[in-house]
Amino acid sequence: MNSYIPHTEDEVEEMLKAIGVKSVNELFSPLPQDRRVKTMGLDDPKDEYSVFLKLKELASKNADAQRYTYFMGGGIYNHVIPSAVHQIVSRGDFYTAYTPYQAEVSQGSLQMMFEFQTMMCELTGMGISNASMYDGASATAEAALMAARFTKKDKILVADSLHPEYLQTINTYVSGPQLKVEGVKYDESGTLSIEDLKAKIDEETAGVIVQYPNFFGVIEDLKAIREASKDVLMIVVVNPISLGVLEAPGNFGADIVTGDGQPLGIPMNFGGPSFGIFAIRDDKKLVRTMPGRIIGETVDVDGKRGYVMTLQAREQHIRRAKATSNICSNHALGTLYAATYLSLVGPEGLREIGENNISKSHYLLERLEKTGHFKRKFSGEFFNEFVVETDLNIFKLKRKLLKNNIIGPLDLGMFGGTKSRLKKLLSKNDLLFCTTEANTAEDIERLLSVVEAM
Amino acid sequence: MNSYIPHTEDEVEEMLKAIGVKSVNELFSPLPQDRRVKTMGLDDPKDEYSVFLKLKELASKNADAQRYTYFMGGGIYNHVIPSAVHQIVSRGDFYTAYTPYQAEVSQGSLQMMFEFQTMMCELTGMGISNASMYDGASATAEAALMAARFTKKDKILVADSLHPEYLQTINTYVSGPQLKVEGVKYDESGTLSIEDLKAKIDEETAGVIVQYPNFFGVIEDLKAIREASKDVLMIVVVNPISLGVLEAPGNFGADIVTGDGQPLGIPMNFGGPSFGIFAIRDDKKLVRTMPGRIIGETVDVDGKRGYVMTLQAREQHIRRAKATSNICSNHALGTLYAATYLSLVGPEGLREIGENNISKSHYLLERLEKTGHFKRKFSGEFFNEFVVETDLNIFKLKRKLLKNNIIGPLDLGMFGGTKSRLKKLLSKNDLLFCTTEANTAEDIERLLSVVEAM
Amino acid sequence: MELIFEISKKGRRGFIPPKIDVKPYKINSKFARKNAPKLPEVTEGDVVRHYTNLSRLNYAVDTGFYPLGSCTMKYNPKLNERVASFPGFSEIHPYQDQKTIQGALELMYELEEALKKITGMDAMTLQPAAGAHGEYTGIAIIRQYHRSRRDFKRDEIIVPDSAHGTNPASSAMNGFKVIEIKSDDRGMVDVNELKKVVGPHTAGMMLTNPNTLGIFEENILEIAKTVHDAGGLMYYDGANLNAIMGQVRPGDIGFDVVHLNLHKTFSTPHGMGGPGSGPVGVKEFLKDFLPVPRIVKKKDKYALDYSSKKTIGRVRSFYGNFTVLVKAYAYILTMGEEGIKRASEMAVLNANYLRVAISKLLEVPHNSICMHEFVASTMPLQDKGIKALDVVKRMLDYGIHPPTVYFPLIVHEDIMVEPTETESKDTLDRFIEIVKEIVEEAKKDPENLKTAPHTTPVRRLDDTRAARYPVLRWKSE
Amino acid sequence: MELIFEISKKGRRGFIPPKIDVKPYKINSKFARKNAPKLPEVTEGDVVRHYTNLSRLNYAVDTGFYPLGSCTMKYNPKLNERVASFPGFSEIHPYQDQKTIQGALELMYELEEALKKITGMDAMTLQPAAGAHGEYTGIAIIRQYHRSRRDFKRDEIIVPDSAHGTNPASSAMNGFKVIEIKSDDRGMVDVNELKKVVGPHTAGMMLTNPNTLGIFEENILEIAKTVHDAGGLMYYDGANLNAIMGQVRPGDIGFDVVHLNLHKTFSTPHGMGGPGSGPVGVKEFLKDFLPVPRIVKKKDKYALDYSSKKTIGRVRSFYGNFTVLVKAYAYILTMGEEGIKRASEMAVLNANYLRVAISKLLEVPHNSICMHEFVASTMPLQDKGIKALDVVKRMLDYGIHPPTVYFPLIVHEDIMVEPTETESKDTLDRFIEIVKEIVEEAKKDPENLKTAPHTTPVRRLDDTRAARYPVLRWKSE
Ligand SMILES: Cc1ncc(COP(=O)(O)O)c(C=O)c1O
Ligand SMILES: Cc1ncc(COP(=O)(O)O)c(C=O)c1O
Repeated sequence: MNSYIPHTEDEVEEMLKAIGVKSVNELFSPLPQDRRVKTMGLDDPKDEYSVFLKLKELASKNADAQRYTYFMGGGIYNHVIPSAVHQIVSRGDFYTAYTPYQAEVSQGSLQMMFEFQTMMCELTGMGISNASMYDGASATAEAALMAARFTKKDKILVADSLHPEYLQTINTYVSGPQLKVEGVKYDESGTLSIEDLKAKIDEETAGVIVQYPNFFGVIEDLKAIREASKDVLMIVVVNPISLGVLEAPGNFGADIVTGDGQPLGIPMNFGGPSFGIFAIRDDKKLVRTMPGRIIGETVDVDGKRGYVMTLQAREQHIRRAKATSNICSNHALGTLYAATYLSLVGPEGLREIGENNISKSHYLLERLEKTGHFKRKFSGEFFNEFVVETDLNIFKLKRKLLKNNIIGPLDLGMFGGTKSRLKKLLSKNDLLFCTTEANTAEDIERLLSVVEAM
Repeated sequence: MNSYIPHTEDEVEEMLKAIGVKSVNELFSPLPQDRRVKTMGLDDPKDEYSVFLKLKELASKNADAQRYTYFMGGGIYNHVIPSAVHQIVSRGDFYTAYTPYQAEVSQGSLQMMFEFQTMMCELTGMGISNASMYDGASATAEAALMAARFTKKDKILVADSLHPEYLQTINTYVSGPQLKVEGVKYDESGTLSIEDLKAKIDEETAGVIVQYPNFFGVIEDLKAIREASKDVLMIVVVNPISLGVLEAPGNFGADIVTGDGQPLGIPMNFGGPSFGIFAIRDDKKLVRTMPGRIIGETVDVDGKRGYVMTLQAREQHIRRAKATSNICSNHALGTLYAATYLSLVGPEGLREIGENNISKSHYLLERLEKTGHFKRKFSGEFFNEFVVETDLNIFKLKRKLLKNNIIGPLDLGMFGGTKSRLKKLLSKNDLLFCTTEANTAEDIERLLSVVEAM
Repeated sequence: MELIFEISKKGRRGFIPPKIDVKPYKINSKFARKNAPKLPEVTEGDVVRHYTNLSRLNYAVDTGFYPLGSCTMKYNPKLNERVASFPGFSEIHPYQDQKTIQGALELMYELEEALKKITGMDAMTLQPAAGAHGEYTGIAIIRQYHRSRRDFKRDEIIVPDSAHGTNPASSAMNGFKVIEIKSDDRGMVDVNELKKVVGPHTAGMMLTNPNTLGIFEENILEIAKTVHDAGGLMYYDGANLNAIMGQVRPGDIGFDVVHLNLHKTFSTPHGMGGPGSGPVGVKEFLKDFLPVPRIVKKKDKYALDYSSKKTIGRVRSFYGNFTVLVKAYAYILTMGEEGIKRASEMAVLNANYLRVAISKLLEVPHNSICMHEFVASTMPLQDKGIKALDVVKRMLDYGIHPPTVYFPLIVHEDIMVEPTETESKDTLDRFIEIVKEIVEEAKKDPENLKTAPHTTPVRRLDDTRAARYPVLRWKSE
Repeated sequence: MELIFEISKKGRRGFIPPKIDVKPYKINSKFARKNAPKLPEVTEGDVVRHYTNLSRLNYAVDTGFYPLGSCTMKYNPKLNERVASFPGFSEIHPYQDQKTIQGALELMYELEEALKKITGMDAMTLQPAAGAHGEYTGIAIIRQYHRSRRDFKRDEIIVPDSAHGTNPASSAMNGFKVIEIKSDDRGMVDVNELKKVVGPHTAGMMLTNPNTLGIFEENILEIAKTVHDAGGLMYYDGANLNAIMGQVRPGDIGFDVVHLNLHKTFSTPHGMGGPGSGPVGVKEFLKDFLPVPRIVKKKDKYALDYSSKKTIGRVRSFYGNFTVLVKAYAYILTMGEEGIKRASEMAVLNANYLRVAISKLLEVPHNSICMHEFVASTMPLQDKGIKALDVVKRMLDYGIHPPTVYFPLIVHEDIMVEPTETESKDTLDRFIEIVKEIVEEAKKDPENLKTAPHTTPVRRLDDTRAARYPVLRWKSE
């Protein structure tokens, strides 16, 4: 018995007859019979409520944002999501639709994505946006490949202040075309060392990748970086929710902007799915080397405005081995989250949210410093995250916080085990605190009272 | 600032100019100015997240079925609701629609309600169903009024085993037309005393109201009741979810069937909203005295099948003081829950659910009796509820159960304070246990282990 | 579209219920069902597709403008839906131990407090399930009040002829005679007429204010005095409270009993016709007549109080449409003092803006300042054989929901327009444009109007046939 | 429809964010944004209406039949959506202390176990975000494998000409040369051709089986042996696993690496193009090359293990599309051993039923037993000037989504039909009826086909114009 498969036994019989075979098994005669599966060893089918209960139990073993307060960021953020976002994204008309290949019956998806592209351009200050990549890390890795492809050069400079998992992803992606990745140091302000950057740019350099705000929450000086890297592509990894208060990277001359869309209305989802942002300068040549689906405006035979997937000659289903990327399925549903989120918050709301984030983080830092147990690590201006060194036992601190239903801060020591350059650069006692508009003043007091009781 | 009201200040100015007044306040000049409100004393506006947090906190002060196991019934039941029900009922296309007065743009609502009416007829065995009343109690009270109206008689017999709140509602409703309500006793089986019924039927009797299964969970012998009450209307209050295993009241000759629709896919909702069932024999005269909206099939000018609200000449907007009821808004959304629920479970599923309920209740009774602390109160066959007398301290029992995240059983003593006849008939130590398919065998063991530890 | 029954196939399943994991019990065959109900046999996918596609045939607040007079089809905020679906609200049982439902009781208590402040009343019940149910409750309270004073002769309720049908119907259900009084030529209560009918038989008067024409009863204080002087009580049908909330309170202008429609004024969705919620507020002297249980606060604890002796009893089971109450409460918290006031202001501004524009295209019989709605008439198009119904059916082709028609009954060929505060000037301008085009078409091509709509999923439906040969359920051939 | 930007009005708000309840901080003006982004300024109601109405312009699994070859558009169960939205899954942070995410890790671990059983592989990663991402990962693993053996000359991946475009693209992204081999006249891998190209440069071969024509590669064992003997590895593109799951396992017929498309085979929704999820399974000897972190179980505890030295690294941040994984896991639990088997059986039954019927109406080039899909060609209509595109566009007028067209590239004017197991015979019969009517129309009124669709929200759109004069964002005039 199964509530997803409609076939009655009578129907199966009728259909077999129409096909001219005796049994369903006969249809599998092309298979190597001696390799047929006897049993896979899966469980018996379960009824809906049993599955519900089982998954409820698993979910209950996790600490979640409905029960805990988060002071943890580092790439995924606990923001307030307007209820209307949920109402829209849970419409089957959107989430059970396929890629809009049949444009005439997909105008809902296509127009939404066209609006999304416009919003991304507005946010980033860039001229062209695609309709999403998988996530921020893979989008950034694809940007590295694109930079090499476009410039026909093979060295990529990466700020050491980039999210370590982004760096790891870049490292994987460059191993196919065998590009060289070189790190650029940061200084005591926590921002990229212009000096080191200048020293490392050479003839072979395709581009430089910086994060804005960077992994430490510090806001990079894009103007200075642009000036120091005139002849290479500047690739900026953004936190999109900061762009209501931070100047758009496009206005500093960025060539490519990537980033993770999660802050724009998407739940934390244990890190996925969200979507990858990918935007570029408005440049006809550049766009031909861009990965991912792009939606364009056109007209129908009656002259009515409509939208289609366009510039497909870049893509794998046309260009195959010569495509700008292998990406096929993207993260379209994420663009719906972002489009509805940004429509709801608007320019004013986005600014207010940015100001809220930045005010909270500065207030928290001030209060933490006052306890005498925390010292600010970097002098640079920051957004909603900052690094502090602590003299407290981190293990004990985290345990106490957890007991008080608080998740975070992020222990930067945990990145020591990876191949990341952070290992060398950070001490074991560095903590990355994050605040968003979802943290109330009361939450901050609760955090502090735990700290003060230590 | 408000995210529901679109007017910008410029627009307000423009509109005032177009109207030809100087200020918005001028529009309120017809109001008695000396009575104008200075302040109502409400709070200041709140942002979305603050309201969210406040209501989350209120919700967290309640014990709910996601965290507790329920052995409580008595009119509202914790059943398993298929996920697909939620997907459909949360579509704004349904829940934000108005009453389908403009049939051409309401075929979704209308066809759904027509399907609902059909399902109600199939469940109850009746010929005609309306498109919902408020709830089971008011539907039953309206049935009493209808019976009096139809028969032009003024006495209503009500089984003492009817839900006490239904009786209270009937008592309120009959006070307008000043009908007489008389109780009919039940015997030790827990079912209506046929003898007492016969004794109480007289010339003035319009109808008799019985519940099936009744408030004690016991299944009334509708055949015997029908035979004993040939000349009056038989009104049967059903638990619709029992009708997959119990014979339909229509097949025993019921004239009116009412009941509460909550078990058909509607969350407990603290008792509301659900919807009231109202179905009658297929009788042209009877239908003219029926309350509530009814949907009928028809065709459009092109001969295409379509649906409309029909037989409106009975209703208040046409007939005003002479209408069959004052009901206007009904509980249409509840019919969508029921229509999707019944479509999903189908005849087989409904039977299985019924068998699950009845098996669980009998198993629980057997196990409770084995503990030596509980004695079955009524000998009659029961569905998913039953009454036991206990020698345990009820207060302590309930407290222990609560500590073990168990809600229920229902303490029948609590109905003593009302005007209900139950007061006389039940002892303080009577408990009404309920089981549904949502109670696992494990839940039952947990309940028993608490009992056994007492 | 096919009916769900028409795609059914024996043996298909749409849901697999939990297995019986205890000793199975077979019901006594005497009670056992012989033939299974012929419910649909379909897959989950069939159900989802069927009802998704049906839903797309609907017009809804979530799809467009709904200027339905008397219905206040304002936007239904999504926060409200979300909070109402918290398990702590939607999955609780009405008979749980009161200490396990303190949050629910607190919410109801606080909602009553807020509604008291908004209406100027002294006590509230949240039990009634809709507006008409509130009316029923309120009139029952009035009846009990008179009875409690042993004033048994008061068997009449006065109702203006412009009243909603539920007013006379609710009065009649309570055993009252309904005395209908004619409106004056401005659509208001004719105080002289009123004075003629009040007297020792008057139990009370039901009034909607602003009335169903959208006009504020300017003589309200005199009306109330007249009824009170005769020993009657004043009942406020709160369907139109959206016009005046935050501006003037029914409790301050002579009303003794009021019902509210949370599904109109307080933004809870209509759900294709329900559930609504119709709380009733009363003045202090009527408090004891309210239905039981009442929500009471003792120190910091909330409780259900069944103790009233004078109560009219119950009008339904349990405590009201609780999750609807949650939505209304969330709405009030969001709007606050300032938002509630602004809602009525913008609702009235919108209505007057439309009134002025529409009065240039159609007739507006009472064309002075209106409140949240106004009534226009298509009589100017009568010479082309055009009725109000034709005009509104044609609107469907433009993709908007038309206004209410043929209510109130005192204006010929009327359409009743209530834009609500949640609609923008752009939307109103588009509406005006549509009316203009239709009026022009009425002159140039009246046939096209009479045969409208042309582009809807079905075209004009045969109501007469539906009523004359009722087909009220599906039957297999 | 208007764009959301076109209904924007300065000053409108759609959401009020939390107020700043601590000391406000103003950002250093050096970094401060000068001009606000021109996002829409609209109310919540505007947003809901806009996107609700947009959504209604869409075709979706929830609205109808979707016989898209290669895409496996099966029904997306609602239970899966529900459980994935539990806060315990959707509102958890990837860097939380591992003891606070034991449920999440357990789920991922158990999902890996189940997928191993279904594919016959020995180890899994859930990190890849889609099918192509899985391919990328799998091919990277193959590359690392050869490199780890210091076998640096293997720089070729063999791909049949019927392969999906992602196969060559994923190979190329990994730095491989792509060797395309022609299919034989039955649409299968030509083993002789294969033998010609394998050799010391062969890193591996990518194969979809059943292939994109829906035909099971009968010579699979010989193919695998040929590649293996040459020192290459076999890659299984799992896009078509729905045809054979429970019948035969890629791991048992010679494949070393496999990716799955959870958004095809395991019923998770496509979301207009994503997110998907593309887990990769490998045989024991490749285990250490999998991306980090891996999910490991120690006693009763689950942990993230970053320790592998040979790993290809990461292909994205964090651990994969977790909530998609939750849905797939719920699906596997619901279906169980028996359900998974029945799914492939009914998928194949449906495809063959359609194949036989369609072969009487159009040409089916490889008209023998197919698996879950088959390819037909509209070449018989060519003399009327009808192309496959015309046929599928005409289907839109019948209210169904057409099959895939112009893929695979090896059949002319092809349409590729995959009904999936969740569609009923009634639906298939209706599809056959539609094809029949269209074929008849092609003879009688070919013009009507060429100008189709006629009844969709927009009609045939000008792709050439879109590409030639790209308008990729909205701009205010
Ligand atoms: C003026 C007036 N009174 C009463 C009602 C009845 O309210 P309900 O439909 O909630 O019963 C309405 C509803 O349309 C109304 O407009
Ligand atoms: C055969 C085949 N391989 C690979 C893919 C790529 O999968 P995805 O779109 O998830 O990247 C597809 C998807 O359409 C496919 O059909």
